[in-house]
Amino acid sequence: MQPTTKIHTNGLSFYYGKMQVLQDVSVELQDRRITAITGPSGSGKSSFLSVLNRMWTEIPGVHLQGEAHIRLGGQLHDLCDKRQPAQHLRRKVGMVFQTPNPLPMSIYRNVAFPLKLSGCSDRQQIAAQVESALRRTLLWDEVKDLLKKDARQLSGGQQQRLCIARSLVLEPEVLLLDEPTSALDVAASAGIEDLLLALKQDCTLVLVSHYLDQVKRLADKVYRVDNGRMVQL
Amino acid sequence: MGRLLARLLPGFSWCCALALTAAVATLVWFLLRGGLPAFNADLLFGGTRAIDALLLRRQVFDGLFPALFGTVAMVLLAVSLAVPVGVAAGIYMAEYAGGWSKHLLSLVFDVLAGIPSIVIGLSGFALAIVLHRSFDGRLGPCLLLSALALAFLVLPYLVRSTQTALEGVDPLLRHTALTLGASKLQNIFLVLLPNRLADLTGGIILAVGRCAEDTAVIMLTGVVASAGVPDSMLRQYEALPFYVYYMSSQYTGPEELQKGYAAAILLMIICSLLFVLAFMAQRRLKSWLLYR
Amino acid sequence: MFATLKKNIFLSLACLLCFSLAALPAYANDLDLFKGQQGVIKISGGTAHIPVMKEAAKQVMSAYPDIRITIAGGGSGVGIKQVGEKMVQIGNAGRKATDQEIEQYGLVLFKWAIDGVGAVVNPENPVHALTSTQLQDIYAGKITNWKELGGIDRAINLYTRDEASGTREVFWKKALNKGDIIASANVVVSNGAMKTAVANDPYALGYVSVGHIDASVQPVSLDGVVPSNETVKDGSYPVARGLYSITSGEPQGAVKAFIDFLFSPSGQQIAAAKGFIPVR
Amino acid sequence: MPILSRTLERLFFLAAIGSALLTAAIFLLLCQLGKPLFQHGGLGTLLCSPWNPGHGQYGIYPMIVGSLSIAFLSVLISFPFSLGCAFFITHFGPLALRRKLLNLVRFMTSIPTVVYGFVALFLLVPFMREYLTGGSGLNILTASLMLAVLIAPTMIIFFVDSLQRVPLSYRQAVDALGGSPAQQLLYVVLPMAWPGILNGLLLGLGRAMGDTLISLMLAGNAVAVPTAMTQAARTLTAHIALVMAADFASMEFQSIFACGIFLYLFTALLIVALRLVGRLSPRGL
Repeated sequence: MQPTTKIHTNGLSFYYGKMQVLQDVSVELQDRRITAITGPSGSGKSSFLSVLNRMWTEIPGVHLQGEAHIRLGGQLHDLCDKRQPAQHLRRKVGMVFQTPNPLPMSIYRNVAFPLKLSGCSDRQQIAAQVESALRRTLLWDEVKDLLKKDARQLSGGQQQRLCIARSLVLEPEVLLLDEPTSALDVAASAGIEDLLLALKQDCTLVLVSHYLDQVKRLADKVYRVDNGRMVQL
Repeated sequence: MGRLLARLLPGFSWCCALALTAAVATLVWFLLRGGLPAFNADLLFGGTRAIDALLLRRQVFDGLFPALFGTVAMVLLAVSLAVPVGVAAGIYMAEYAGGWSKHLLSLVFDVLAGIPSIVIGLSGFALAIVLHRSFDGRLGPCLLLSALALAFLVLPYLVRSTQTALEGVDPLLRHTALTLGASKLQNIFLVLLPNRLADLTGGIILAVGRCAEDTAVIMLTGVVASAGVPDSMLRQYEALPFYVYYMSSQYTGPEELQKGYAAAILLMIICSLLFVLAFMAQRRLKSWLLYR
Repeated sequence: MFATLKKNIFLSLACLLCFSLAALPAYANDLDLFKGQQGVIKISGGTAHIPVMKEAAKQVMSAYPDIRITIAGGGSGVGIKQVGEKMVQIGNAGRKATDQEIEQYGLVLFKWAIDGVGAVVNPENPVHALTSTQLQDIYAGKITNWKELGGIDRAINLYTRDEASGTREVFWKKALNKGDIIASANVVVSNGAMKTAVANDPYALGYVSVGHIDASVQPVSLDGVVPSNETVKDGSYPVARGLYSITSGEPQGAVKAFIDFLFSPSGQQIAAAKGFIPVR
Repeated sequence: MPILSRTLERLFFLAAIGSALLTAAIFLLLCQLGKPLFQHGGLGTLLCSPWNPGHGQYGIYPMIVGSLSIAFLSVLISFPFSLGCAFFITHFGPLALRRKLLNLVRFMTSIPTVVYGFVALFLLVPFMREYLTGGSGLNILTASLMLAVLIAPTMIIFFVDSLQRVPLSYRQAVDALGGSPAQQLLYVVLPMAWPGILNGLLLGLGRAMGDTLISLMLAGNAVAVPTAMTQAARTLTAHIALVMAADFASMEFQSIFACGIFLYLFTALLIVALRLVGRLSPRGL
């Protein structure tokens, strides 16, 4: 595995109960690149993402075959091993969903939430990190006076940027994006796309999307999933 | 046949609805007519001064206060015993149990929910005998035993309401905190439970109501006709539902009967208030209240 | 007709008297028995005793809040068994405990009042007299209609007590001469409940402690003798019994004080006020 | 932190397993305390012989008959009635009234059982005595009527739930074909919703069987085997309450454990039946 390789799988198969969702997937994802994954809906794109942050362990009936590794902080982690704790890994592998999913709490608390989870209690440090995350997602100027407001009152685009900010606050090395713009209008989508290009500087991005033009604009490398197999385009 | 039935059904259905309304209206009207005249200062405290009774300085003899006190004490005790266990078991059922063990456990809880309350009371009484024999007569039917039996009675409701509340959490929300690196427990306590607080509260309040109205369990486990305000959990006590039952069959004059009516009204008011509270909790109490 | 009226007036007067007596405060010196005592006295058993127990408890607990008295029913059988098993401190019984019970549990019996058990009907019922044969036939299910007894054409609604009842036992032994009680009779759980049931049912026949008889029910004379305190006292009404309070072993402390209180002038006055014949 | 979380998780597990084990423990306790009775006369005698302590008979047959007849009669009365109310809420009532009736039904679930019994004792019993059943008015029919009112809310709420779960598109299909609400109900909704309705029926039966206060206050508690609706009867639950108030270490007392065991087993079988009904329609209709 090359030092520039962030994620690497070899002969990976994904089973949901008896159903095989992914078959013999062997891919290499490079550091600080945007890798896009396309394919028809239900073909296993999201399942692939769930391997990368070990969310598959939370879904009853799922089991894996083959190899999958991720390099975090210079160390290799086995993604297929159910016994390893997932929390630490997930703090370094952020995820953004198709539908913006702010937690039912204030804007500030949403962004501070991951810090709270990881046991950080220094208020000043939290405030600084929240501000920096919101600045990175270009949200700070819009919400700096509304920090105590319920996050669910923001617009769809703002909510999605908030969710990205929430993932960024832990300074992840990898960011998984599951069709992050499909619930948004054109203007909001454009804003998110710009943001993703900027994030490429210090983050590995894995983008699931079925908008081919979006993939063309953003991706350095494209895979297509079809019938459970993944091929590079 | 089918056409005739189709003709008759709407009319029949109207009749049923009217009959039901009439039944409830009659019930309420009859109770109010019989019991309202008894609603005065003496109803609760008899001849004792209210302030003395409330501060437990003096016993109340001809009032409902001891029964009311007994009911409240018993319900509080029972619910504080049942809620931690019920919620914990509900969390286990929703978040940890799986496969055959989940099926088996939920079958057992269904059976427990279905056991007649008098059988629970009987078991409580049997337990009292065993305790009585093994602890040299110091333990017997008492407030604590009633509360234990009642806690057991409402346990399955609490388990079920916690379980369904947790299982009803939107999958996206369920996974959100996990993708941010939350542990399972952090997810349960920081996201899932607060998000379902309204349902949980509603379930608990309904359990309180169930405790307050039950008569069968307590009549086997320590309620008596006359006891005064209990000064310890190991005492026998009076309770409103038992008072209503007792008065219905052995009032000695119109005045006592009127008190029976009044006690029935009082009990109904308590239970309906709890019910309305549960109703409102399930609708209004939004989880964000707790995040501010 | 005239006789009924007179009886009713008499009964009402008796009731009035009872109420006024009940309102009288206890003799202060009788309550001194409880000086320095504290603790819990659990009482259960005989339901005829309950009014007396309640009044006594009220007086004692008012004067000495450190003493707590709880009162439950259940019937004489329960009282005897529970005091024997030491689940209560005082078990009440409307019958004498059997020798076997006394021996098995080491019971000590205190008879503080005399009572009778009388058949009662609803005040609307014109039938006011029965012979013991008639009564036995009714309870055996041979006579089932009031018409056969000179009343209206309605079925007799028979009420009886559960097996633990001392009242039932005494009535069964002395009034029914150990004859059968038909299984289809309605069962009620206490003297109070019996009185209430008969008072509410115009076609009822039941039996109740004489002390519980008031204007709401009509006593039925048995072989020409009306059950009342007078006839029980002079022995002309045969269905009589003692009211017992029973302890397991010699009573101590507050329990002893309570038993002594029952025998004191105040206690005896309560018994009389509640319609029983005091022993002193 | 891991220690704390492991402790908590272990506590969740203990709570669940403990509650389940206690449920089983109840059964064992009942069996243990009722054991002398089984040895004495055998289970068959116990279940089939009459109650006559004077002659050494401690059978609970009359109470079984009493319990079953009161429970089934009340379900029989309550079922069509509850179905009618449920139809009102889902199909026939004016929209403004539907919600109100449903709320009334929900409110009824909060009325204490003893209050139902209390009112019936002073209202229904004299009425039955004078106009319908004769006798004392304390009989199977009176208790069943009141029990029918008591279990109606349970059944109605369940029925409404299962009627409303029939997909809207099916119902709209009937509307589009010009069918009346009653036809829609009869030909589409009922055939699809019947497992849910059966479920509600069984739940109602369970409640009726397990209720103590109504039958204790209204059924007359006679120990004879009832042969008609107008006769007094004693239920298993009332028998427990009556004898419990009565004795301690005797055969009478032990017989109530037989009642407890019978009720427990009945409940368990009913729950299993409910599970099987649930299997009838895996989609949960």
